[in-house]
Amino acid sequence: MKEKLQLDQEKIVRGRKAAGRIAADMDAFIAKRTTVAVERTVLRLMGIDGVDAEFVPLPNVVVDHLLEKGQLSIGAAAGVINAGLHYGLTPQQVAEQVATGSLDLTAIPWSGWDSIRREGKRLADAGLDRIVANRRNREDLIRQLGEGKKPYLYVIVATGDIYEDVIQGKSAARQGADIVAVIRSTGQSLIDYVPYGATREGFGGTYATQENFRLMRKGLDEVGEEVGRYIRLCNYCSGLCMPEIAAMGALERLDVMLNDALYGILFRDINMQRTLIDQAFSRMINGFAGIMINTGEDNYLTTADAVESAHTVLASQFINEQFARLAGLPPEQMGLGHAFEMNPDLEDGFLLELAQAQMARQIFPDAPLKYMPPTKHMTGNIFKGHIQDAMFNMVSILTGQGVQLLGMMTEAMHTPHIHDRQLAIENAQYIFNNARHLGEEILFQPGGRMEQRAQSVLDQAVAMLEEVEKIGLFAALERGMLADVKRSRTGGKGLSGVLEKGEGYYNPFETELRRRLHLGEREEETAHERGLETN
Amino acid sequence: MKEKLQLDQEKIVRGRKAAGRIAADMDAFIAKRTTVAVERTVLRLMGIDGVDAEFVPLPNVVVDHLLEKGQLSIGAAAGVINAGLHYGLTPQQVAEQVATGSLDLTAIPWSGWDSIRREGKRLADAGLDRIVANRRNREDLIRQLGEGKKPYLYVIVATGDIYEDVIQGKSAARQGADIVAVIRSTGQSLIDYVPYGATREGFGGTYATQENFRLMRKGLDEVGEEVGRYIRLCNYCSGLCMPEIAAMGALERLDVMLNDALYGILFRDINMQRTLIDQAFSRMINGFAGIMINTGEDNYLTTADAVESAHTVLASQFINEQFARLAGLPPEQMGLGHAFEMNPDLEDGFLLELAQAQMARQIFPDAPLKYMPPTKHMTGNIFKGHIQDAMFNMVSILTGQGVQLLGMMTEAMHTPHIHDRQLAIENAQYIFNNARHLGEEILFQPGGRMEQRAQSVLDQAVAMLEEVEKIGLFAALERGMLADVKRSRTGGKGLSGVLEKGEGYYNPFETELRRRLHLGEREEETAHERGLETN
Amino acid sequence: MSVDWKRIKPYGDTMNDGAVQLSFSLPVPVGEEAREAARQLTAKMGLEEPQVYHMADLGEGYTFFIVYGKCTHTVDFSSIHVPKVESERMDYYEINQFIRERIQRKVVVIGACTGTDAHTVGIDAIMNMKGYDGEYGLERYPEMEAYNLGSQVPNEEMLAKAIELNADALLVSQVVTQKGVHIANLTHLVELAEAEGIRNQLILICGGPRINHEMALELGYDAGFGPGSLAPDVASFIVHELERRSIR
Amino acid sequence: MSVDWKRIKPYGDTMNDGAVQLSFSLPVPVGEEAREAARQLTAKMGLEEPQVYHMADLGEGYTFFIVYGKCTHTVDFSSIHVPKVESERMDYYEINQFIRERIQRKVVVIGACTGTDAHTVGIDAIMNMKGYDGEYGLERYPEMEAYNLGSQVPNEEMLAKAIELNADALLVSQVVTQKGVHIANLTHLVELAEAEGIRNQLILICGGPRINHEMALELGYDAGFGPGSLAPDVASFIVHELERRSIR
Ligand code: B12
Ligand code: B12
Ligand SMILES: Cc1ncc(COP(=O)(O)O)c(C=O)c1O
Ligand SMILES: Cc1ncc(COP(=O)(O)O)c(C=O)c1O
Repeated sequence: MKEKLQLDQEKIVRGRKAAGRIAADMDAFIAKRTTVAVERTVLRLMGIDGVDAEFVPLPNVVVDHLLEKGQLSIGAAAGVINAGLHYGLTPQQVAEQVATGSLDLTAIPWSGWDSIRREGKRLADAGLDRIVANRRNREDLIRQLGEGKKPYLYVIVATGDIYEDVIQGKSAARQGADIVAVIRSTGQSLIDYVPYGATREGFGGTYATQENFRLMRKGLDEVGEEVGRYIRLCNYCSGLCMPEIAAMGALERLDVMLNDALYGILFRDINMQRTLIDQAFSRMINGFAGIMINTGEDNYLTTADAVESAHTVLASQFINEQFARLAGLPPEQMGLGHAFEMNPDLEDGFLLELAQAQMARQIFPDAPLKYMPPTKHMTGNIFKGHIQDAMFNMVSILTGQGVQLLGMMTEAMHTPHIHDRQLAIENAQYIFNNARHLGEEILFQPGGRMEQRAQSVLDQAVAMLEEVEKIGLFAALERGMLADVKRSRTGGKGLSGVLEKGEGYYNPFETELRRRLHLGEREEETAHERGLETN
Repeated sequence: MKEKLQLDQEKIVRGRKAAGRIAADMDAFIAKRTTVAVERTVLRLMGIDGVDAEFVPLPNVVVDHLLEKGQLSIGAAAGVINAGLHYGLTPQQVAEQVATGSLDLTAIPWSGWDSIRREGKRLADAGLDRIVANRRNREDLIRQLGEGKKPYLYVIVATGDIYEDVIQGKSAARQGADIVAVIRSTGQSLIDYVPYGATREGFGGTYATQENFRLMRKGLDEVGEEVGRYIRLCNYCSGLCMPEIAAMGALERLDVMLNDALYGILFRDINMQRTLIDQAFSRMINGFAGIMINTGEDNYLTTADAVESAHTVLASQFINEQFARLAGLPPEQMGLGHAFEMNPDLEDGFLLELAQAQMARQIFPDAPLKYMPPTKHMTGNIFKGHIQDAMFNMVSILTGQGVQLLGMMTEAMHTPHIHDRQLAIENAQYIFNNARHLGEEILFQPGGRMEQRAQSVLDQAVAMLEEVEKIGLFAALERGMLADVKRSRTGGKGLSGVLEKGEGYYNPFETELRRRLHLGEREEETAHERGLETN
Repeated sequence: MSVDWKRIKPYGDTMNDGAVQLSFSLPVPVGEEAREAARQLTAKMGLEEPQVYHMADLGEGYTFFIVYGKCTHTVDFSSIHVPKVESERMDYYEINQFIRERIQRKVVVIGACTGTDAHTVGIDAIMNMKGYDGEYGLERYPEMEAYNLGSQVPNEEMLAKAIELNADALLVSQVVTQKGVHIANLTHLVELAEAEGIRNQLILICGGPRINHEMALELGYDAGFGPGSLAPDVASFIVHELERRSIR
Repeated sequence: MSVDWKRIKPYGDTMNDGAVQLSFSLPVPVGEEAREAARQLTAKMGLEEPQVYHMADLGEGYTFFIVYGKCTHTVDFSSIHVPKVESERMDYYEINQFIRERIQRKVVVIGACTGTDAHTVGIDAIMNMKGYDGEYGLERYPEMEAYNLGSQVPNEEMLAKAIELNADALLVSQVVTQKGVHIANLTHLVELAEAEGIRNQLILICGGPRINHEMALELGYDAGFGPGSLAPDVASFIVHELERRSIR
């Protein structure tokens, strides 16, 4: 079928190329480094869980122990495996003994790399097989139960209390929600550990913990069974614990995870090196687990203007796409983000928005685009807000978006109440059904306002990407080229958790993941090239 | 510009021709008859106003008097003028004396047709000049103050109390309303006189009285001055007093009046002869006063299904158009009605509605189509209702409707509260502005679902019209071909008020109006032909 | 989080948070004092922490508000008992069979939309041959004689018809409710029937979007039917009631 | 129809009709009993003739309602007095001139979005060079030294900065309000300042979408600014307050 907007295809190729080079350059940097979060992730995947007497999670206890002893740069796996082999302990037992102080991992006779790698491979297979089993389980359930039509109806729950969240999530599923996301408490993304257990006290959201994941998964499975539709569960990776939460999500069969290569840097002032290293490993896990990622381009428009800054969204989508490719994440799992943040009082704002949404759809044809609702122009006027959300739904069904994060009429006052969600779902269901095939019936005036708008956004994005490519991503972030915020290479939170990989660094999961994801060994020479392949 | 939907032009011509013949045939019938309402109208235009001791309006007193005496068939004007000439009284004085019983119009020496016609012409000129002055006044005010953009925002007030109505109307004007309609109390359309004076007790609406017209006109003029926009006032003709209310509207500078050739018959069980005669004279007055009429095709869809019965709307529009032409009412004043009554739960219902609205726009290019909001599918769920109204607004701005009768989210519960109207106006303003030129930017898939839908509605309407043409309008109404209701030629309310014109029948206003509207003398032979001209 | 059935409170996202949304206008000019007036009003309604999230100038000295607050009132859910039409609901076939077997004559039913009300869709839904929402109307019932008098029928005319046809049941529809016009009109019919001395020979039933059974009983009717009612609901009630009366 | 200012009531379409719309959910399963519970609840809120116009099953034993009723409460509008920031509002030029002439030194102001709150748009609107809604932010004021510490700033850090820079005024933004986290956080800052013994040397100002002046005073702040506030509003208050304190 002829595309609706005639865009300059050459430009699209150029944009993708520039982003490919930006990502590939960065990958060479990432290849040489690890972080405390990556190492904790390895331990979690090896089965280490629980907290010590001070409620510090055991993965943190072990990694901090190794860091303190200066032994983290060969990876946390080696020390734990070595201790396990020596004493005949499981990784969990090793961690528990480290926590009580009865074990010093750096003071145990070395079993040799061969045995360690053999045991590492065994543990990695066991860990990854659990993830594979989850993935199969999801596929079976979807086959059995079926799933909602696209755009998926995506709602958030955010009571702060996981037990209330479960009720709200189940209620939403009964109304017709396809994806339920549990929003995190303010502040969680800036703490360098993952809280433990079921939690009932969050602000503006509920802590992401493995137990909370499990409780919610169970609730949604139950209700999915009853309503005859697989209900997807979503949570957030981005933050200081990006890969750890990705691992938790893979272990508890989450289906969707927020995962943006730059979000933590730009919007949470996390150190750029830290986030870029963390995102790479986290995405390999997401990709392998069959989890759809959601990128956070909507955030650009919560502070900047949707007309002036539309191109920053597109540029970021190109970058996110390339980082995802490098992590072996297929386009079908790339929920690239964008948002309906056009000022409702703008004459013809709807046209501009429609043009932009259609443009994104054409440029990323295989990605299930995640479309975010109006937020910053939502006011205390719930009635007007409800129709802003309806217009948002209209654009989505007209342009075939993949995931519709439903707007709530109460956006300007509180995280959703139980009926806010019901009304939002009803809103989307009405519009999607009543205008189901409208997209197939309308064409856009060739050379008209909409085509011109889309082309100009594309032009600006490509110009920006080529500029970033020239100076490199770090420099671009330093100059504030993205989202208008300047970040320094050594500033922000979490830099102390970044380490250069030492001689013999070993991460059994990364090794095994690269193999299973058919990602070749990273070679700095070829990296630049690899980034170029486009789908 | 190429039309958006490729409709069979031949079919449109055929539909118009059939409707033209239907109307012309009926006009020959009408030409030979008058009604009590027509005669009361003549008296009102001659300046007769007020009520007798039993609150019976003087026009009724005089007409009933003449009817009783068997003298109405030459028209009410003659008797009153004759008395006036004889005693040197104004028509008002004559009427007052008839009311007190001190004057018997049939017992006064005859002044002769020449003097009577001379005096009749003088009175007609005086009456019509008052209307011309109002029309000029309106034009001046619009020139001075300006007016809203199309689609005009049209709201109703219906508190039952004219003083509350004025407040609500002024408030609405400040919010942005362009047209304020005062809905009538239930039952008014079935009473054979027009209540008198300011009224404060109506149900589901406020009585249409000349004083109420005046109070509202004054209020809207005041607020129009303040907000710098001419605010149009609307009321209802259709009913047993159709031409009388038209005259009152002309005298009080109303700008828009509901006036449907068939509404009273189908939806109020008014006798068909009565309504058809009444509508003809009422429309001449509306046309001459520069008042835009609004026809009531929306009513078809409040009982019938919008998919199945869409063609009845189109057929009725064709008929209304031709009756309007015969009354000298120009296309620019033909607010032909249609309605957004598509079931919101219908898959692709929005497409069908959009197709129908666009079709109406193309078939009646010069008429300021009056688009009615969803009503029967509105429920107690005000939130969903508000977005149904938004979708309605969307269709309107996409298809260039002329008058948007705003939907209210509280449609299913009460006539609008003051803020319901504000929210409805805000809804329309948002959508109209934010999607202002979207109609110019989208095209419809040639041969697609929408074009097919519009063509099929057109085909059905033409088939129906040609059938009606064959058997005549009376027979068609008797067979229930319109709106599925069967009416008998001699049933319904108000037949006793229909009279064949007697030898020498004289209606000075009709004579003068036909002259000023450049309507030739009615000749039964040519009538059939005249109906054919299409614009 | 478990529910205390004796003290039910509104729920937003936490049990007993009392979350309630309100909107209304006040006849005061827009401004901070107006906002405070809205807050005070909702406080009187028993809302804690009322927040005026939106305020719009309506002109003419009126202001519109959207308020959220935490309701402090509770309701004892465990003690709620709602009067309902108790007769067992039968279907079209069962009803006709019931009439044939237990009443053994045709049941005469007259329906109308009375007073100045012209909203016939509701009464038509109950009576028309073709039916509504998948259910035949009473005119289709072989064991019933159903007369639909249409719209804007004066109460006097309806009663005259009832006497003329020796009706078993009258079905009155009232849709327009502004200024309580339906209450006045429904009451008037009962009074007329009593004055005529035929109240007890009739099953009086009313219906409409704002009618419910409890309210119908209060007005002196035998039953009331609200939104979503269908012919079998009414017919089941009528035939059971007829049988009950004949036994008594 | 004339307004009785001592007894203001909601208005729908007739003076004193009391028309109010509500929506809320109850933790009870959908049904007629649920509807009755909603009616009873709104009756307790002082609504007459409450009508449940819409009821939706939310599943999990919850039900959503839309209710209209006639509020019987009234408010005495004539006695309402709302505390407002009283200082006369000056513009950018007047404020700088005021500082030059009457304070005769630079005014030091520190702003931040504190606690775990990361919503900087509001405080940025007040402080940023480029300004907001046509008004320059405080950073642009030649007679002010304005420091914007950004988001998620701990109260301790903010106070330390205040001491270090010898600040005249602290501007605290709080946007997240769930479970009253802003109240706790704002109160904590005042307590810290008092503990440090520097409360009286500082002008403490808070702002955010759910903040108003009255509430700020209650929390121990000198002023509070809600939605729509702009730099000149805050700056005017600060310089007047500084002058007032120096006189005292
Ligand atoms: C269709 C309609 C019309 C049509 C009516 C066509 C017709 N032949 O019936 C037309 C266009 C003519 C019309 C006109 C007016 N209408 Co009207 N109309 C409506 C509308 C859109 C739908 C009503 C409807 O058909 N519902 C569908 C039926 C199936 O539902 P129902 O009536 O509730 O019936 C069900 C049950 O209640 C029950 N039931 C009903 N009656 C009975 C009787 C018995 C015995 C039993 C057992 C059961 C039963 O069973 C039915 C099936 O389940 C409503 C708004 C809305 N969305 O509800 C306004 C509405 C009812 N109308 C209204 C008004 C004010 C008017 C007018 C007065 C406006 C005017 N001034 O011009 C006029 C005058 C009419 C008059 N004289 O009565 C108001 C009433 C406000 C109020 N509460 O008082 C409403 C609510 C709109 C509004 N918000 O202003 N209207
Ligand atoms: C933009 C936004 C974001 C952006 C923030 C970007 C940024 N750099 O600020 C992002 C996407 C990062 C974000 C994230 C979150 N957000 Co947010 N966000 C919003 C949103 C859409 C707009 C806020 C805004 O910018 N308003 C515009 C500014 C100009 O208005 P303002 O803040 O009121 O400021 C004015 C006045 O209040 C005053 N003022 C404000 N501060 C001060 C201070 C002083 C001293 C003075 C004098 C005046 C003053 O002057 C300003 C100008 O007039 C609102 C929803 C909405 N439409 O309001 C949600 C909202 C505030 N967010 C919310 C939540 C829950 C979150 C998250 C916690 C969600 C999550 N779990 O992921 C996160 C976490 C953030 C965190 N740690 O705090 C909730 C808060 C609910 C509540 N009441 O507690 C809201 C209401 C959305 C919702 N319904 O859930 N958010
Ligand atoms: C990509 C991405 N990750 C994470 C988050 C949430 O982060 P936090 O928990 O820091 O608010 C968001 C929020 O919108 C996001 O867009
Ligand atoms: C053409 C027309 N005339 C008149 C009316 C109002 O008539 P009544 O006052 O009888 O309700 C309507 C109502 O919708 C109408 O469409």
